[in-house]
Amino acid sequence: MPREPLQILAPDGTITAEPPIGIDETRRLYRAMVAGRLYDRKCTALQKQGRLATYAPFQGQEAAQIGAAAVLRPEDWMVATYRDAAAMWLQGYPWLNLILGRTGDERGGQAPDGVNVLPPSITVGAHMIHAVGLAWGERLQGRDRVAMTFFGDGATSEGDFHEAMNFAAVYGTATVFICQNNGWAISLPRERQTVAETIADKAVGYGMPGEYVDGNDLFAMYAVAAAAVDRARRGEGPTLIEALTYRVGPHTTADDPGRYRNQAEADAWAARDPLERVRRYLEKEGAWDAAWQEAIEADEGDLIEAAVAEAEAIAEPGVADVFDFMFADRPSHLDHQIELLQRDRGAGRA
Amino acid sequence: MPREPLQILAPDGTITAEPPIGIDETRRLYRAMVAGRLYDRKCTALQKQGRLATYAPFQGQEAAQIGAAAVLRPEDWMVATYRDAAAMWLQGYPWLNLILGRTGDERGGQAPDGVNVLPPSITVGAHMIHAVGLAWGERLQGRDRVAMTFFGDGATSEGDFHEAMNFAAVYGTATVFICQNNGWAISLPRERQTVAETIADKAVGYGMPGEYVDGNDLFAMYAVAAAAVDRARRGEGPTLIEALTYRVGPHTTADDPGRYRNQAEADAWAARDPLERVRRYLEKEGAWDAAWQEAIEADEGDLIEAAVAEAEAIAEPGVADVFDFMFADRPSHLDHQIELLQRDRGAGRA
Amino acid sequence: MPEVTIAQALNMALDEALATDPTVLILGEDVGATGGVFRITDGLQHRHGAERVVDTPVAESGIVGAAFGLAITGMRPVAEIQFLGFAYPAYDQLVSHVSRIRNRSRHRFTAPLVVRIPYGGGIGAAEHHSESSEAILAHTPGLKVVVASRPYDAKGLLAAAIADPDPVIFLEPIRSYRAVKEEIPDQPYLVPIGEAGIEREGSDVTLVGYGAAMRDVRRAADRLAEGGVAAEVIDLRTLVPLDAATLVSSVTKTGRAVIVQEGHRTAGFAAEVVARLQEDALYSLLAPIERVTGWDTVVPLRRGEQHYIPDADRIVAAARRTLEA
Amino acid sequence: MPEVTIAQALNMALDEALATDPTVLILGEDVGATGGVFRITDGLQHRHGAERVVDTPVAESGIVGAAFGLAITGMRPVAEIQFLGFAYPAYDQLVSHVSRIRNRSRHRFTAPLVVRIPYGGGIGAAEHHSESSEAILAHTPGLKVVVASRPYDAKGLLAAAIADPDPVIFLEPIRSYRAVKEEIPDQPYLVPIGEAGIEREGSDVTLVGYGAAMRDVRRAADRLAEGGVAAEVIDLRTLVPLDAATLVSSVTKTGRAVIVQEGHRTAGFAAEVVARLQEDALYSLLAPIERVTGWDTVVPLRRGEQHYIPDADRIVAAARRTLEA
Ligand SMILES: Cc1ncc(C[n+]2csc(CCOP(=O)(O)OP(=O)(O)O)c2C)c(N)n1
Ligand SMILES: Cc1ncc(C[n+]2csc(CCOP(=O)(O)OP(=O)(O)O)c2C)c(N)n1
Ligand SMILES: [Mg+2]
Ligand SMILES: [Mg+2]
Repeated sequence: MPREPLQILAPDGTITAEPPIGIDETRRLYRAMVAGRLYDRKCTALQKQGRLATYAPFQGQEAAQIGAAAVLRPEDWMVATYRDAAAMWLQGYPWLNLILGRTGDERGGQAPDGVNVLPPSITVGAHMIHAVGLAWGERLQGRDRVAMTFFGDGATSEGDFHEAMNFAAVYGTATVFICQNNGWAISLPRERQTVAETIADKAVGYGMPGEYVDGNDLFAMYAVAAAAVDRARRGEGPTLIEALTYRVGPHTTADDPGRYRNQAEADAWAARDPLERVRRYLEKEGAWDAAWQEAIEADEGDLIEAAVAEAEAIAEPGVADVFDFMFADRPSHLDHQIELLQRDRGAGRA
Repeated sequence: MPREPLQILAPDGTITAEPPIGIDETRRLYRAMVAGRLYDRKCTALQKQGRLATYAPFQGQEAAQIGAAAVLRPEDWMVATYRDAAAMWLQGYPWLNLILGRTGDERGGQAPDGVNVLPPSITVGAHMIHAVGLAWGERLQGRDRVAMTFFGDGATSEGDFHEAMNFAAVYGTATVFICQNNGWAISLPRERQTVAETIADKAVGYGMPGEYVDGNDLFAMYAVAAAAVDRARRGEGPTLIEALTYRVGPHTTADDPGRYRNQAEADAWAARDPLERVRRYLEKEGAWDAAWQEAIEADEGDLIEAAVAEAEAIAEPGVADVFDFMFADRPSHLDHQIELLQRDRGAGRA
Repeated sequence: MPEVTIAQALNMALDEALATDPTVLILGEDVGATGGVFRITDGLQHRHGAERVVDTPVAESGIVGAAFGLAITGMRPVAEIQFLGFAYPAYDQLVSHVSRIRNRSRHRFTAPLVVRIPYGGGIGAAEHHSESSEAILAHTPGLKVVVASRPYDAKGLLAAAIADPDPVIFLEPIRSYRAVKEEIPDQPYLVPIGEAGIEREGSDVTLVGYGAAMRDVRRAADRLAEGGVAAEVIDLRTLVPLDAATLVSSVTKTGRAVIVQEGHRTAGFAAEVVARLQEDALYSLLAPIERVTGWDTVVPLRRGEQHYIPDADRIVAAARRTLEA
Repeated sequence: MPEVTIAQALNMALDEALATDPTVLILGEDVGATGGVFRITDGLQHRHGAERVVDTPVAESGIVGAAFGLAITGMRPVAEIQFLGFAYPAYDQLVSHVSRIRNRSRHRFTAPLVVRIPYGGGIGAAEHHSESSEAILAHTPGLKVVVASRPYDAKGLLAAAIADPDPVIFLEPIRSYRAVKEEIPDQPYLVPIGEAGIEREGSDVTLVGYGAAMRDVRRAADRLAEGGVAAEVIDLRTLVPLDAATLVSSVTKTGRAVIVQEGHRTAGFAAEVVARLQEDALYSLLAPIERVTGWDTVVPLRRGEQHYIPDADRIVAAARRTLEA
């Protein structure tokens, strides 16, 4: 296992190896990272105004998410968490759905047809095995779709991580495991989550390749994820990728990181900002200027604003929204329960 | 990770390194292995006669169990499985209890005072974390007791194995994990349980030492277990030991291995019998003869017969045996349920 | 029509499903070469291949979680958990994901899978091998819970479960696997989920049971008949969705009911049946509804099992009490 | 006597236990420096040290399994699971081991541990954060299940749970944590496990609830009183062992009962209360016992929660029905 994470793009914007993508694609992904950052800021602000339920910011993790998600085909599967909005969005999950979900509305969970992204996993750990079953099912049906799953350092302690890794390796499914090691699981630092040297090391016990990558480096993430996805698609099995990154913000808007970590650490990581790194690179390459930055921020910001407006305009869910999605056809016991509810409500109003 | 399991005593009875124990101790442990073998045969026979419930034979695994258990102090903890009677017995769990348990009687689960051996775990996987909590609790109370847990190759696939290994490593508990890799988990061969090269490799992901040992070699087992227990007792944390062995008999008396494995494999392993190996060594050392063999078989056999007789003489459990061990004091709802049972039984007889 | 056991009927249903629907796949511990510890999948791997009848590592959460992913892609996985006592590690997958993905995604993703689980005591097995914790599954919204008690239903209900667009927990009564026999069609057929079966009509008292307990319920009904009491016998067959209409109309007629459940008493499924009946048929009740249940104890091992498992004696005693009230 | 919230009362109980009993130890996710997501363990690690208030990896089965081993050695672990929706991965440890070791070893080994779990909805939280699956725990023999609804009981019951020689599941109503206040002694005291509390006497109808629902039960009783109906209000406080005697004597007096439970309806704990009451008080019943419950649906998210959670309106409506029957 390498002890230094793979890096292609240094924090100062210089490259130490050939980038896996050209300038156009880099600009596209930079723009996606910017969009993610804007979304993150917007949601944090909305939550403060009480317009969203608790929100989990991902500032600092944009390169890990965008770099990995960028290598997927549109029909590939993604199974991610509450902190992976940028990855999900790049794979086709609309801002509208993400925001609607955060207002506390099940309708956010309905990905558009053709977008094979599961609703974000709120439980920690259980979802990775789903990506194993998905890839397995695709193979059985003769399709070469890959399933990529995102999770945190904390999630690697759950028993379900272990079962997912083992099943993926035993059946050789086309599953790519992306662990965003952002240093913390709420208040528990990575060193007390596990005493393994790296999370990538955990692949050894499953006979699976494990990659250790600078998760704030868009190019390194892209390169490693692309190789893993290619292997997976060729039928050569799963890969674990540890993206070393940092959660710059609080765990959620309800969290106070001051209770458990010192600001210096967060500041140090802010200096390794994944967006700024790509910006410097693009600027050096003559492919970035302030006007473009302003333009993409305006355009992406407008799209997010529009999604917020649309989400907030959606009518309150009714009783049918509670009962009518449990089964394909509403069974007799739920009919009965709707009657009971209506009887109570009738009486209450009367 | 070494790819060849550590061996000290070769199948032909010659040694390739200094044995960890002298002739007297070797004779004592050989005798324990013989006792285990006799118990195993007896139970298999009793089960055929319908006098025991399903029984899980451990023939072939005696060295792994006796070699590991032998290094413990009397007050150390053991948390083992349905297939680990030899280890449990050596740690002080009486044949009587083991047999009683196999007749289907909860009273078998009551270890004598001072014997810190939990009743055999029937669920696969859940018990290893108990050995973590036990060792942790001892340390918190200022005692240097070690907790040794036994489990199979199959158990390593359960999520609870993962959580136990991680907790042990994170808290540095004095837990020694003994995996008897006996080649099979019912009908699933080791290669399809996990594609890791060895089970010992699984230690890497927890930052824990992993040892790969010839489990049919009493000396190697003893040496590796002793080192692990010493480390643990010194407060240097847990160890995973993979004992490479083989389940010569069926999974249980209800199993038909002919359905899933070929006899040649079992025969090959029978030639690596752990008892015969020590016998040859002792014979070479002039410390074994047929008369002694006969004598220990007679003596150990008598003890087992006596335990069987005692177990079978114990009166059938009554209603109190069902209700009175759920809580320290029987709560009102169980009083009520006993009344209901007695009312039904009274009416039934009337 | 061949006379078959429940075990054989289940094997037939699985065989037919594999033969007719290429998306059906069986996965579980030892389901392949051995055919499962109860031999329910006997011969299926041989006939349909190791890609479709898949042995898994020993990891129940993994089995159900993988089946969940498979189902979302359009497969129809039929997972086997070896015993109900080993389903608990998979409970989180069931309650948090399998039962909810349809609701969470507003019908966009669905999990049409079946989890087959042998349950119940009476064979003198080791601890954890005699569980009847169906109430826990019935208390989990989004799961259908089916329990067959006889070969005809076993085959037809399992076929219906596999065809169902939603997740179905299919509980198999261990001690009836080979003890109950009847002639059943060797062609495919369905028994609808959600319908109780009235096995025997009667006017004096309604006996309600399901699964393994049905043998004792039938015995009790025979004994009551010998004493001149006409018991109506209802086999619930499906716990969720519960066929309340059939129950209510029977008890409205008889005025008396005994609910038999092997599971632990407190908050067991019998309590639900009682609650439902008193809601909709209180004024017809001539006596308190009796619950004949297992106790709030660990299921005793072989030597003590008879103190726990409801038997015909206890059912008869309870029925007589309703008649004497 | 200080006026405190439930959250503060729990913190006091834990603080006192740590101060007086060296075997007490707290473990769970984020219980240390942050004081838990609900700040129930706030300040405790600082006061009692990181050896006694221990942050764990994110692994619920590991937390409960480790607590189990700790308890066997003589420690008194108090484990925290962050939300009831995250307790499912630990359910196997609870049902297969924690609840059974005493029986399995015939009193030789015991597990005197407490698992504290915030539960219930009403705060517009994300999915899995609003569960009320107490029925599942109540259906697990060998566990005691306690649910406090007010600060006085919260402190005294938690102290009793820690002192109890057997495993206790201690459920904490999330939406009442800071909403219910009262004056409580700042000295240690116990509220006995297994005793319901009659909060208010009344002769017309018995309202039974527990935990978070009690606020709505109290509101409903007030509204009924305004309409001239004298409701008797019972807070179960302990689900297992259930204080059936108090329930039966109340309903024998009033002849009418409404049981309120936020959990899903089918096979929920209210069904047990109904079953028990109709067994022992059928002939006193003047109307069907009403269950006011959550539904057999996923608990809706923030925008739809009001369709799910029983509120005072529904309780009043149910009580009126029993009076009009
Ligand atoms: C099964 C489960 N246990 C606990 C939680 C509460 N919880 C939410 S996020 C979190 C920490 C997860 O850390 P990590 O996996 O590193 O992801 P991150 O939040 O850092 O992105 C915890 C404990 C949960 N959601 N699910
Ligand atoms: C949680 C759980 N799942 C399944 C079983 C059924 N079962 C009993 S033994 C066994 C195989 C275990 O294999 P291994 O761990 O290698 O131990 P061995 O039997 O070979 O000693 C299985 C699947 C169980 N007892 N517990
Ligand atoms: Mg993290
Ligand atoms: Mg094995």
